[in-house]
Amino acid sequence: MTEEYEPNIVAFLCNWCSYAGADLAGTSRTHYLPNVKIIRVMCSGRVNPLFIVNALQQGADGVLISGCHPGDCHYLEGNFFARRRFMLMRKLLEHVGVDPGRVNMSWVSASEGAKFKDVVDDVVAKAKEAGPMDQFRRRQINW
Amino acid sequence: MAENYRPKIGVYVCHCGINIGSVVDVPAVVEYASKLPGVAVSREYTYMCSDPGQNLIKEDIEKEELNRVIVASCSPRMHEPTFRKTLKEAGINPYFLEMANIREQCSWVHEDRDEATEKAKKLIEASVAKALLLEALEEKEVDVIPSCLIIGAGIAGIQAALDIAEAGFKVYLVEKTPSVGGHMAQLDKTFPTLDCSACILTPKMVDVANHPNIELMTYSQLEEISGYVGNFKAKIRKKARYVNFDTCTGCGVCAENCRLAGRIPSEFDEFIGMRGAIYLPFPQAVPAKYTIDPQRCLQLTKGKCGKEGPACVEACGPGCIDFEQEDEIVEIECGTVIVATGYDVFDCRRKPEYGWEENANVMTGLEFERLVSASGPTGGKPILGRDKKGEGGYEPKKVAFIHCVGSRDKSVGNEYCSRVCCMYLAKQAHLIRDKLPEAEITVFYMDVRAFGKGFEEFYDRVRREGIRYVRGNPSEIYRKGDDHTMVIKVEDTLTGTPLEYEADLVVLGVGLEPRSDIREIIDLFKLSQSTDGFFLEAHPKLRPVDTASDGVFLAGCCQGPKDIPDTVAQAKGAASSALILMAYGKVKVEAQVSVVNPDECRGCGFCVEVCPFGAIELVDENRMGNIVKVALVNEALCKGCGSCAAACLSGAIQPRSFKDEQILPQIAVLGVKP
Amino acid sequence: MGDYKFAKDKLAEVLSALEEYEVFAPEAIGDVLRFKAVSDPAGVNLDDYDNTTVPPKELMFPQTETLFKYRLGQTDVEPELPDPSSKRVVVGIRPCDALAYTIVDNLYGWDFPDPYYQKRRESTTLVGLACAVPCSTCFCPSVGGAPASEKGLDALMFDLGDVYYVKALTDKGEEFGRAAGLEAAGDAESKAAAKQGEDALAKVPRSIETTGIPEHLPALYDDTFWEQFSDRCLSCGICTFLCPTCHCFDIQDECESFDGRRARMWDTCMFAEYTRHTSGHNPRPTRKERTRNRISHKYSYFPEKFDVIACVGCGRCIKNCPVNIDILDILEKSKQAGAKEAKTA
Amino acid sequence: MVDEKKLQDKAKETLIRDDVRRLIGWKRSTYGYEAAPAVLTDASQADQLIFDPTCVQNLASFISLEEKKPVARGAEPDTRKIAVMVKGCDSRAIVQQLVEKAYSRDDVVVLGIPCMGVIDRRKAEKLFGETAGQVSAKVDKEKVAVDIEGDVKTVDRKDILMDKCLRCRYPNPLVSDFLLGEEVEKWADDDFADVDDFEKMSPEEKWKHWDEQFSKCIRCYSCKSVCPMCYCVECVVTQLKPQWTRRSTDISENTAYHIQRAWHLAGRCIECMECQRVCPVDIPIMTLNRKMTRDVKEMFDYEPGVDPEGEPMLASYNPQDPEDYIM
Repeated sequence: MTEEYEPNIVAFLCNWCSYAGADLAGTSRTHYLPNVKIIRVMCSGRVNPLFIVNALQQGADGVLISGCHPGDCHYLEGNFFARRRFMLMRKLLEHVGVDPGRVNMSWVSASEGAKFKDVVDDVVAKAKEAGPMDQFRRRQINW
Repeated sequence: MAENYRPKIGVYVCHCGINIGSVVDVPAVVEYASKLPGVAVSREYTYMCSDPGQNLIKEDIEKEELNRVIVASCSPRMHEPTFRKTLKEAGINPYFLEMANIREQCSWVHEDRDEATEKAKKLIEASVAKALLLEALEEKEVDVIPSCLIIGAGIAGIQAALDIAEAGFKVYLVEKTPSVGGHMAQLDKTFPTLDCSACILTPKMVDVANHPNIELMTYSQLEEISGYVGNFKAKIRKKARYVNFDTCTGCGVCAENCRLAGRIPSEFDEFIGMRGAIYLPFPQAVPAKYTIDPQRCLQLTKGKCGKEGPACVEACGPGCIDFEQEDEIVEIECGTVIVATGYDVFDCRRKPEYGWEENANVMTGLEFERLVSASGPTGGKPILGRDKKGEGGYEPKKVAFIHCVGSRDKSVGNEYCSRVCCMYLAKQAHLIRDKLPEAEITVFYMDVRAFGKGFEEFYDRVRREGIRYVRGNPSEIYRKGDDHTMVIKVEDTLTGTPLEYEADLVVLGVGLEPRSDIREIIDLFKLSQSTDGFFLEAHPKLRPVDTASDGVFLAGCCQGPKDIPDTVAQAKGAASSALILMAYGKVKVEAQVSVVNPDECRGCGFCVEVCPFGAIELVDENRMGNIVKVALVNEALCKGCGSCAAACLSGAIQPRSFKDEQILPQIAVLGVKP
Repeated sequence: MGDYKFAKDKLAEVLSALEEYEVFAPEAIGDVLRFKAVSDPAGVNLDDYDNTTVPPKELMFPQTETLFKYRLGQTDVEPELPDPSSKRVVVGIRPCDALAYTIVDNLYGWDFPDPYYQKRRESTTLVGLACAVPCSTCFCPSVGGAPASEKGLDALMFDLGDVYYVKALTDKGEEFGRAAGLEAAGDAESKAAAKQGEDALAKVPRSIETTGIPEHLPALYDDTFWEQFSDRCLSCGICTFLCPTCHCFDIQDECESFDGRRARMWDTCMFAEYTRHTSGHNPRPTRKERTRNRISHKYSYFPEKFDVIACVGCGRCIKNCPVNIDILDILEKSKQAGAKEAKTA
Repeated sequence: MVDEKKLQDKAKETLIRDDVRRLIGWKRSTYGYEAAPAVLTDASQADQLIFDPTCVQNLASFISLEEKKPVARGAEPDTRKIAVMVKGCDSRAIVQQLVEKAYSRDDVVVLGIPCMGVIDRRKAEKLFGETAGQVSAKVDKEKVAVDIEGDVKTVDRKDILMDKCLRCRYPNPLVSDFLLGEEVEKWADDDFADVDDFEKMSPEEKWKHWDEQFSKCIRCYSCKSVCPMCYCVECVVTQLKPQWTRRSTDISENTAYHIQRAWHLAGRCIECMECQRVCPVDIPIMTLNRKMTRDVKEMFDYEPGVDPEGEPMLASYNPQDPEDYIM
């Protein structure tokens, strides 16, 4: 059943490191899986952890937050807050029974296009393993 | 404005030559976009960023009365400014632009045409969802007050002050101690050129005192700073010297007559020399004005000095002594700030195994500088163990230098290399060889880092002067018996042999540390510290003199250990950064800043705690006659990172263009499977 | 109308026989009971059951229901009305909750007959279960009910130890008896049931004399009287959501990019946003006005309009209130306050 | 044990003060195993105040529940203090509210009461059945004596006290202006065994559990209404722009609501357990809060509601925070 299933991942990338890293993956024509769709935010510290919950609720099978490496934040500390929030939200979702493989965070700098590809592949693989997220997906309005 | 009403969106899909079009089915994407809610126009073009491409948008804005534009092309990091300008030129707010990155994050990274096309559709749909909720933002500029406040008048502060003053701008140079000069004034010679430190520094010290554009405030401290880039307000406390600054001639008769003359350890001499309660820190001090130490002066502490009253008052010809003098608070306004507060040397009491506190012949590198300085307590003669009258003493026969004391040492919490110790110890070994050609000199090191211009050559020269380098980090230094022989326990790690080396002078190559009172400056400016405790620069590579607070720059060792040329270079960098702002006279304020809904704010201050720029404060708000605290964003300080929004529990604070209500629809679109 | 009976251990068989109906019965999750569509008749247990935590009003007036769906760019909508031909039977509903329907009927059949509610009502047969032992917070006799009240029911069952005695009250009740294939009951069962009803009535622990309350409550409108209760109110929705007669709803649109639905969901006058205007002004700004509204609506406004008190004495609001706001206590004290008010006026 | 007379006298004395607006204490309820909160404005009402193991409610919640009414033009707002009685656990709410600047220390008079535990209504009803009568109780070492309309029943305290009391680390108030009664000795500790046990379940089992629990939720919001830490002007849960959680009740929205609630209490929950107590449909809400409490302690060495000078947990960080799951 899961062989046919292509997970859908929503990613939140900080403008200065990870979004630039993803751009670099593009400029260096590094091919990766199309499952990950990116939302640009200015800083990983902007990512309200409830975005993760909301994405899972709206139908994403996995979520990725990516920011600058610790100490490299364009806004100095944003990623430190993001890290704390992420670690805790991951635990909370795990407690509710959400497969932790759906909840991901990475440090990708502007020079790590190759790492971004690896992260994407990894996140997609984990979401594949977890299967479709159907636990508390919002009911679609079907005609 | 009408553009806030019913959205009319234009979607422009770029082929980027063949860069997008060869992978993404552009016509299919255009067709899909045309049916999305709010979309009035959906078009494709070979190069959207070209003039004809931009004109296409402009024409549509005019003819179709578009009020939102989506460009699906390359990364917004590339062409967002371009298209913002296009919108502006066409007469709509530049923040009604949203870009969908279908090149870097789609056509260039995917091969399958169908998959890439589907993803491009989704990305554009998400952009449309966000565009429906975009708001017009205002780009503001604020004036920059043409003056600079410099904190700290060591070589960094002095150099920055001179550069800015020379460029014609006002400088307020604030120094905590009674004289400018800082640590550099204490040094004897500088490595590797062996220039006399005082000889190259003192002319600059005199220059800052005399420069018409520099207002020098020594023996003063910054108390309060408010405002933002271009418009700071500072309160400076000028501490009472108890000596009339204007009339003091610096003759020194008062100090000669002080009852405590020669009885108080001198800070400048690292406490190995003495001064009186009224003193000039060192002969070349600038300004050459005497200061009474309020903690030591008998008259000030006990209210009584001898039977006849204070001798200094008696001795002073112009009658400058004034025990009634009080601190003075000076308020100034400035557009820029340079922090050049320098460093402290490592406090050897935190390494008790080296016996520094108990043994006078175990000294820090800085103490050694004073010992061998011609202006030092021994007149430059390396004599130890003199009595109170300055008599007796001995010349050391065996001298040991120890590297990395308080640096590269996790046990004291300093993992970093202090960058100057290798070379200053080599210099000091050379100096002692010069003064005591017969002495046995040994240097204990972990590594020798001679990375600078002329460093390796100098190190090589020193080694050839009969100075032995032993690789090993001493575990213990203790006194042997009653005389002044010290035993250094160390393992020669090159041969693996444990040694007990004896010396009658041990110099500890102490490292550089953040000022012990660095916290005060951090709190004043909301600066951050890097893990080593020094001030954190805005970017380690590309913005090494900037801080997270706009208009506040760093110079010298307060940002991290460095030698004199690096300090001067950074000071000049900081000066030019400050000058850029002041010369242009205006500064752009970020438009995508956070905004608070005061009706929803509960005043918990989480956002205040999280903001790295100190841009948020809690202010009183009148809620139907009740006074409550709510957050307020200073738009000149906010950088729009949005950390506040993620910390806010009620969503009362939101970064413009990245509000929850703008991001959630994006999630909704991207979450749903194609 | 016929009298029927069946052995208690045949309950599952009886329920299974109701093929043409969708059967609802109380279902327990831990200690919490709620009426649910029966999937496994063998799992239904009507013993040791006082009443459901959530009242069966949700069977007629679901907490969330879609009114209609729409699609961007299309002008027509698709109403989602319940199918009136689908027959439903609620087995084991308590008399108080059945009485509640008759009260709420007034509202939903008033100026604008509500098809969603009414179609469900029409298609549902209510088979009650008389209370042998009232709960600690019951006061149904004070507000027109009784442990064995027949009001609003199509049939009423009595638990007589080994058998259930079923008294058909309406045609729908008869139809239920036939469909379930019940055997006829005798005089003995009927008498035992009547006796049980009388005994239970005597055991109802609490009561209130309601005469005059609808009239004197309006006089207390601005009185500080309410504050002694509202000061400890949490402004939560327990009392109203769990009330079988509370019938307020909110209507919201839920949309995705192209599709949307208009849905209604339970609302409560105890929430601050219930009366908040778009301007931000709130005519019921504090818990005082909200507490006053809840009590006054039940005991004054509703009777004024429909001549019936909108309370069935089920005691859920008392039992579940985390801060002991006791409607009987309020009403009792309102009498004293009302008397004082009258005197000063 | 607290002498009720002394408690009432202190309340009178406090209510007489010119700078005190109201006092929040407990009084005997009209029926059942739980007392009722009493909000008093006049010293003459103080005689109804009580303290015994039926006084379950965390009265710190009522400080922020009081609406700030519009002040007539030209009039001054009433800025007199609120006096509030708190047990040990409740006092942590006061501490955390101070950390979050809900009010300043001068705005409240805290009457602290050392506590030996309070009754769990659900446990009591299991043991003795529901009652329409009035109940009082007393803790005596290992035993609790429950007086139901004169009928006294004695049981082991572990069988009747709330779970939070069985692992109570703070029986004495951490903040108080006046302490009513002698300090008591802490007699339990918290090893978070309940969290460990829950974690032994597989993700599927966990979700099965929550699916069942959250499906019950009727979104009456009593859990957030009663929470002493939930005092936003308007909760994100009920906001319409943006609408994080839809108001419709289904497993999706209910789950989102409960995660949101637990998240907003992460590093803030002071474990008074009121949310779980008030839940009409018995959702084990504390299981989520307890998980957060344990992890916050383990990962960030943080405990909310103990240090009024402390920083809020999610508005601070340590550069050395764990990041084992970050790629």
